[in-house]
Amino acid sequence: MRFALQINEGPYTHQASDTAYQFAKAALARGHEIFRVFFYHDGVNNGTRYTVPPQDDRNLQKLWSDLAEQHNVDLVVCIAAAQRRGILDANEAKRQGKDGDNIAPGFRISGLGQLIEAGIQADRLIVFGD
Amino acid sequence: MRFALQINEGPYTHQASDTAYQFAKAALARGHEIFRVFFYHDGVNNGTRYTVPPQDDRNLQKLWSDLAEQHNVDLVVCIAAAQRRGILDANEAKRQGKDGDNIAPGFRISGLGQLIEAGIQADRLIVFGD
Amino acid sequence: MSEMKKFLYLNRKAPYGTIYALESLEVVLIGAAFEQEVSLAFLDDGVFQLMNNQDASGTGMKGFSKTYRALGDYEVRKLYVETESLALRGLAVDDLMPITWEDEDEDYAEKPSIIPVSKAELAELIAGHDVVLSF
Amino acid sequence: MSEMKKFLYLNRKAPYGTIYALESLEVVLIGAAFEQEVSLAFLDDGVFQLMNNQDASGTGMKGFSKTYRALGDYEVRKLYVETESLALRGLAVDDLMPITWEDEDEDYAEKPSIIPVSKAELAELIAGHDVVLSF
Amino acid sequence: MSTLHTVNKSPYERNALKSCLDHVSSGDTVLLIEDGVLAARKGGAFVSALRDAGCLVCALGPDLSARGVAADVAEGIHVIDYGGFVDLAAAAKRVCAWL
Amino acid sequence: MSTLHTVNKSPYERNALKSCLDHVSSGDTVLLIEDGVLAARKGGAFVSALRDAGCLVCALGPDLSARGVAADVAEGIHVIDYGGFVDLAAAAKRVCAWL
Repeated sequence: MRFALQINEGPYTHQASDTAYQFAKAALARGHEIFRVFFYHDGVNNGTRYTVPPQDDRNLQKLWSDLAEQHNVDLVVCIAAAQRRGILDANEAKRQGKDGDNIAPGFRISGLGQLIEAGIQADRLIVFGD
Repeated sequence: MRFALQINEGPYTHQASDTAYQFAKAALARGHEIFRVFFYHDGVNNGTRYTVPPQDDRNLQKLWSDLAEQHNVDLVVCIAAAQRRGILDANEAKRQGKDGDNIAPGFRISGLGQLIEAGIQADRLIVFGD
Repeated sequence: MSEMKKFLYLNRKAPYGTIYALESLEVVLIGAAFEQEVSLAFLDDGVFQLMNNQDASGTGMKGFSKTYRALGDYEVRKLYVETESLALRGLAVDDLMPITWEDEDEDYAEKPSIIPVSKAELAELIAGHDVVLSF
Repeated sequence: MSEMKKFLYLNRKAPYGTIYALESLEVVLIGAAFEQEVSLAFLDDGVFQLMNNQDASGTGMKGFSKTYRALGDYEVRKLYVETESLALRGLAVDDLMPITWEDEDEDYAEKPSIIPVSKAELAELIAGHDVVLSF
Repeated sequence: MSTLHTVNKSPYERNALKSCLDHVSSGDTVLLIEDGVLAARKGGAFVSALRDAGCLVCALGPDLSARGVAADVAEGIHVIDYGGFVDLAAAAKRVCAWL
Repeated sequence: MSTLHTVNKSPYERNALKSCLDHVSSGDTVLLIEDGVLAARKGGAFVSALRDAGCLVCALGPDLSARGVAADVAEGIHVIDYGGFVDLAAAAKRVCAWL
């Protein structure tokens, strides 16, 4: 079965990203497909490579980046939400005249249409939030 | 009177930063002092210069940076909270081996002791959050 | 993407205190281009999103209530509002914005987009949609 | 910084679902170095922060409940817990972690840090502190 | 020695207002801000709780206006602006936020 | 045609569980996750509402354990793990999150 996930909150502050990650791992272990993870609202903050969590704590950005690499999961950060919250890739940084970018490996910035498409293409869309 | 403010949420997602800003402006207009604004939890996300809010919307980072410059307000981003959430200044970026930083003008990164000190030094500490 | 799905947007939060109402609306506007069947449900504090006479200027935030009135132009014509949620808050449909759409088949007659529903009807609506997006 | 102030930490949220409990504790630990008078209050879902037998390992999150037991070493010895909040949740003080401090003046006798209080007593506590930090 | 209590949550969504009202002392002030002002809408389920609060209840005007309830504030609730918020905070001995 | 409803909020803090239970259809499942599992603690004020829900009620085990309530789950509530969450989502026609 094809799952799509939507994550509405940033890492650490709310459990949403943790629960979604555990769900994704369990779904993959059962042979399901994770078609896309769409990061919306503060969820875009999962996609910054600038985080430095305490050494004895999980690194949520890295967990997502690794999952994307190992299982070819499409991690999409909403562009409109990302602009409000300061998540940039190299293209966006150039376009907006910013002097750097902070997007993490495996994440890509794209439009809200990717969420609608995920709702259409996936068998189930599951929302994790506050 | 000396006020200190604590802001617990990031910009746009919650109104906390907006309300705190309006409070700070009103307090300054009445001749009070804003001793310090301490950004904690997701509040640290107010201090990134990478945000690009819609052109017809307010730019909260810029509003705070301008207030700091005009009224000499001390804007402190909690270092522990900032590390979890990917807010870095040049020193932190170097220390953590990151390839860039994103702190906005007028903000500085420091420890939780600055919050306690604000509670001691100010006549009133006011918390804005979720 | 030939499959036609029924999308339900579940709006349960008040506007301005958090951004969910505004960013939900942004999804609705983009989603309208996908030619799926779209319904919006407003329940709990979500009913406050449709209040008439919103003026956010004093807070420094951007008002966005006018966008709800434009939804008809995007062919979003079904705004279900739960009557029990209104009543608990001392509100009636008359306290909400007048939101309409133009019916091409009836010489562009203006028809109301807001459809009052009971809790039980809203439960049926949830059960009748393919995708539920919660905000 | 010679002035002595009384700090009250107001903890109203459950642990793990959000980070407020953990980051509140980080403030308490840092704040302990400032030699102010410190009290912690646990009410509403904040009482769940002190539950015995917490094991977060299955969620992937970091457990931090042991830190509460170490508060005595930081001279944080007053953990007020609202009994009405416990009762509504089906909890009693016995369901909470045993948290103690060592009284130097009585041959390092272990004394309980958790102090059950009523709503009315908690209202008085708020009125008796200089700075209230809400989490 | 009085306290200014701020409530920024809708009482229909969260227990913050109830918890606040359970812990006010005489002479305190309760200030509704952000989504907290929704409690002040006349005809709403929490108006009687505010009337029985036993202390001064204020609501932030700009937040009432944003939510379209400025013209329908329940009797007995004082509408103030950000300057009034500052004055209340200065007049109280401490500010307690019910987040 | 059934729905899996997820509730991730404490019923003591927010109205999400109440709102969810008001909108379930027969044959639906309610899954308590994150702080939502606090409703499942035996002796708590919401146990009877869950018993009267008229549908299957599950709670996520790892979240119960994290909060120290795994040993005291009220009767009639089924404890599952993340794999069970996946199975419930796959078995339902749609998933509705009460955020």
